[in-house]
Amino acid sequence: MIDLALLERHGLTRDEYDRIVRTLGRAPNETELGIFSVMWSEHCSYKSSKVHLRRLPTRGPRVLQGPGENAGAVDIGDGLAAVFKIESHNHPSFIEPYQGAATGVGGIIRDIFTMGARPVALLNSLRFGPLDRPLTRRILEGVVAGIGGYGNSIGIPTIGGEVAFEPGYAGNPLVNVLCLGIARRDALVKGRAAGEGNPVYYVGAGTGRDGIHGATMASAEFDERSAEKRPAVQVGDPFMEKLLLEACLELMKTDALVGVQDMGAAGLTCSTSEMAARGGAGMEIDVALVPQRESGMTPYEIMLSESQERMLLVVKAGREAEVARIFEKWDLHAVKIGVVTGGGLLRVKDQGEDVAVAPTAALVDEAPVYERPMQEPAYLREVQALEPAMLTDARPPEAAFLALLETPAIASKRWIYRQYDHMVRTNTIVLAGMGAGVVRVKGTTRALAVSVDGNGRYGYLDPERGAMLAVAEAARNVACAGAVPIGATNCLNFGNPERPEIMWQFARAVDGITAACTALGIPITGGNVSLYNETDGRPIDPTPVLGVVGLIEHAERALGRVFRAAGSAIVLLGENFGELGGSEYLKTVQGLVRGRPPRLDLARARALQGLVAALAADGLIQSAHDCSDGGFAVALAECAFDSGGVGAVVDVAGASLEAPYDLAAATLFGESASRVIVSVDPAQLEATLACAAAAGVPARAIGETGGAHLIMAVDGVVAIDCALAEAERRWATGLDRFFAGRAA
Amino acid sequence: MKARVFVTLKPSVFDPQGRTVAEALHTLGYDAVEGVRQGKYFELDVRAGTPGEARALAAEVADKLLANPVIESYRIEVGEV
Amino acid sequence: MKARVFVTLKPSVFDPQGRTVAEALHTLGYDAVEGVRQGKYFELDVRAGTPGEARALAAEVADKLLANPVIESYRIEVGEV
Amino acid sequence: MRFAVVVFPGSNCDHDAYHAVKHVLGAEAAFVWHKDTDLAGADVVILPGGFSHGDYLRTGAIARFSPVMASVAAFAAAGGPVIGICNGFQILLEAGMLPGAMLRNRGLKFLCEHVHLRVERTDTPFTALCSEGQVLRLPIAHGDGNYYAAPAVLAALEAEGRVIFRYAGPDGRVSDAGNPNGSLNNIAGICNEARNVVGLMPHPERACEAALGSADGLVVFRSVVASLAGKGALRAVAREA
Ligand SMILES: Nc1ncnc2c1ncn2[C@@H]1O[C@H](COP(=O)(O)OP(=O)(O)O)[C@@H](O)[C@H]1O
Ligand SMILES: [Mg+2]
Repeated sequence: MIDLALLERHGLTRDEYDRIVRTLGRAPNETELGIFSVMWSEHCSYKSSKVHLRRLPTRGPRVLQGPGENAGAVDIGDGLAAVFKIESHNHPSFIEPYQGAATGVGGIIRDIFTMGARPVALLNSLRFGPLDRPLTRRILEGVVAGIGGYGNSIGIPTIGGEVAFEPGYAGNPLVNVLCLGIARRDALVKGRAAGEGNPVYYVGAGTGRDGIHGATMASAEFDERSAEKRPAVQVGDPFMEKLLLEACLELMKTDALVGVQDMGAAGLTCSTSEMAARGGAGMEIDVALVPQRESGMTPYEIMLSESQERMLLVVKAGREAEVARIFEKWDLHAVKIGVVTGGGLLRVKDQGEDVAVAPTAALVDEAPVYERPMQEPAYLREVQALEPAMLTDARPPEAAFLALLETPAIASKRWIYRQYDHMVRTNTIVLAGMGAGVVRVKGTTRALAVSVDGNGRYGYLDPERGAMLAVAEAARNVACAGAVPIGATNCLNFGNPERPEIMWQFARAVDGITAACTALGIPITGGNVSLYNETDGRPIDPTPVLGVVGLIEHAERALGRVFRAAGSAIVLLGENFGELGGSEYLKTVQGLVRGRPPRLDLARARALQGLVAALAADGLIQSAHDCSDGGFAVALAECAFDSGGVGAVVDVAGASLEAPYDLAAATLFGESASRVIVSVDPAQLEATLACAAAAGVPARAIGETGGAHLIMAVDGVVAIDCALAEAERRWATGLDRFFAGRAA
Repeated sequence: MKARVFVTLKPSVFDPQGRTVAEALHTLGYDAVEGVRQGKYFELDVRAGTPGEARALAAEVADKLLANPVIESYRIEVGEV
Repeated sequence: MKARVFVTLKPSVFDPQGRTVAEALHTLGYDAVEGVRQGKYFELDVRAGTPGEARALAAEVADKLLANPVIESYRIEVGEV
Repeated sequence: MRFAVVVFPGSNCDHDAYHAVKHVLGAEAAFVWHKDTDLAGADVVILPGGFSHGDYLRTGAIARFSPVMASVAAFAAAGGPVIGICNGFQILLEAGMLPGAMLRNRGLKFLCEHVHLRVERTDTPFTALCSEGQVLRLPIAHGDGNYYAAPAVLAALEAEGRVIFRYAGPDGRVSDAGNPNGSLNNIAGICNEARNVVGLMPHPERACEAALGSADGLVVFRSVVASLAGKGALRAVAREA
């Protein structure tokens, strides 16, 4: 009996149920109800976000694969493609930090190698509550260990990432993971089923009851099973995935494969129906043939299980022996569970008896799409107002500077990235912590730079601008590595879309990404939406995270943030407006989350991004680092950290154009966008400045590297003069100090 | 006093380590080992007046630290081996 | 039949995990836990005629695979818990 | 000169070792699958890093039973040079081809970073071109690199000069501060009695090109080439094995 309570447990509305009945021309049985419920869930159908995502710019001359497949792909020359995507594993990481993060890594890696690409790098974007809470520390330790545990084991370097700490994430941490792979452009594999009669194979781990959508489970027949028996937590098995990865890539070198898709969310249901729908085909499988690691599983459970490390393959009929041989070599079983059929039906059998039949188009393409109501949140006006009188902490700039250096958001992330193998595969040419992650592409002269960025505080204060700034920052970071941005992926982390304020934030963020990506010429090739990030009615800050991939023509020209030698000229590119709104300074020093985030002139951002990449490509500059959290002062200090003791002496022009704030604070800690600090051999200074002028980017030589101090003057008045060693100690231990015990 | 805590994955939680060990044993010809589950084992030296007290203390630290209640359960034995 | 194998580091081998757990417990105020040693615990499902047979099989696989004699020793129990 | 790089299920530095010897060093290289018993006419065998069998149970514990290991042992017994890097070292320990065992790092965390090693002995095929006391900057990437051996074994290793690499500071001074994982006597690498089997936790194959942050590891591979070139006879023996 299907009643309202059952629908509710499946997360379906009455209207949606009626739609299912209309589609089928009859009432669904429970297995079918389960199948529809997961396919029409927010997670699989994007029903709240779809109308907005359509606005994103997805085209570009290099785009080989835009949104819609397992991952996006862009052309990087030499017949190769960069394949990449970002995904969230927020909720699972809160429930079980280690396994949640680990299986998140496993999932995104599968998305990449299903495209026929060898995964070559991982990045992560993390958000937690304040670190002084024991729960936050426990979650952080688990998440970092889980990311490392999976990535290190499977042998894909984690080359970069970002992490922030804000109260809004205390009950809902964010774990977003990006994976980058490289494929031959003519050998990209699609998640598509085609060719009537072609066999459908199941490979990888056995199916268990893990991950079956807890809330959608219970029904009259299932009641006797306790929740204990069906935990939502999945345990990652990186060893299994390593075998799967190698076996699949080996199979892809033959031409026996028609299509492949991993079993991620909604497992077998999603992979069968999506593959069939993409190929305009049907599919017939028998769940009795599915390898199971628990006894007595029902068809419902088998179809909805989200057990990890499983893949669905469609193979050309007649090539079965090759498949068997390759998977046997890797001690894996490839099991034929069905065939591709004509027509457009997904037909699920259990020992030959039909247990569910539904049109794949109805499951995939005809899922509901909502234009949910939107409304500007009432809080915005209030928090955007920032008056100089609100800044009550009169700490001198040097004290504020040191406080910023050791705040966890800014402090060195070494405690995190040293737990990640960031060198395996011997491609990492800008080591972790030194800027954007950069991996060379063996067999070519090229390298790829990747950065993930986002700022939830900016998103909270102005979702549209926050999203634009996230795009610009990620692009600037890869430009600072010497790369030209060629593609982007995005992970949109928001609260409950059924609330008009959240939907408004979401729509504005998409507008911001659209505007920025269009202006900067960076197509979006895919991404992920994570909604319902709320605990006890408190939504997270709107957090769009952008991953930008950039291309470096000559790998040896790749740059890091760090000064190379004493005696170099320091040049500030871009213009400082002394904008304090939303800054780390306001938060850490003044205890304020207020104002509007910095303005972003997209034309200037584009000019700067092009200039920095060109200066690097021409070998004119020695290092480049962008000004972001903590503003100019922190960025300059970061250029000196890890340099082996190369300090700096600079004098910058005062800037406090917005309001009469403390001039030194606004100049040094304001976070105006589109600024980059570069170091230059004095012999190249003139040429560098000339290039900047030609590109229309303001540029000023502001000082030089060297000495054992960081000395920063504003309009000739020294505001900060501190020993580099002391500043670096504060920065280097800012995270570690929260974790008891020895790190080594 | 000695308290011993055995921490195991809950029955329905997948145990990749146990599975891998079982497969290795099969490769080595030990087919009579049909299944393996791997867990953790802690020996605690506790200052306690009675076995009951030792058990209570062990249960408390197991709840708090030794076991992850989301995926694991535990069992306690008190006394010398 | 069930055979349970407990693998522990030999007393003379420093146990970094046990020490860390003990330190964490002291930080949490559990000073009555004076020492912790961490080991591994295996539950084997074995096909065996008698408990003695099961024990012999478990000992063989422990010697061969489950324990590393350079650093570890093991103990076996047979039968249901 | 031909290097065999053994591939276990879960090896993940196999391609790195292959790249280093083939594309940087310019030698021949071939992968050998762990189920094979033929070492493909190798002059040198590399057991690469990674997570063989997921490092489940214990690092290297399952891999040592791979069919290829009998051939590796025979090759070593005949004097052929064998190097185990990271997981490869752990496999050699589990296989009993080198003494001792690995415990978890004392900080219990996986660590990936550059460390400094002091070369203690140059009388192995893999350190022949080093100078004694030379400091190499190589990356580590492991969670179980805390070397342990029973007191008598440790004493013998030291007495016989079989400690080949020790963790040290940049100046070559051996101290606890330079010890990333708690290894006894700061041991980072050792050899067998015959000195032809070497195991080390740091990754020389990741440090063969300046672009990767250090080229200090190349000397390890160049050494074995030089020592084999100087020992035509050894090579013939090795071929027969
Ligand atoms: N979670 C993380 N994982 C890996 N690397 C990280 C992580 N967080 C930060 N990093 C690294 O630390 C460095 C500084 O990070 P961040 O302050 O976000 O840089 P930026 O300000 O240039 O965006 C970067 O090289 C980054 O890749
Ligand atoms: Mg950043």
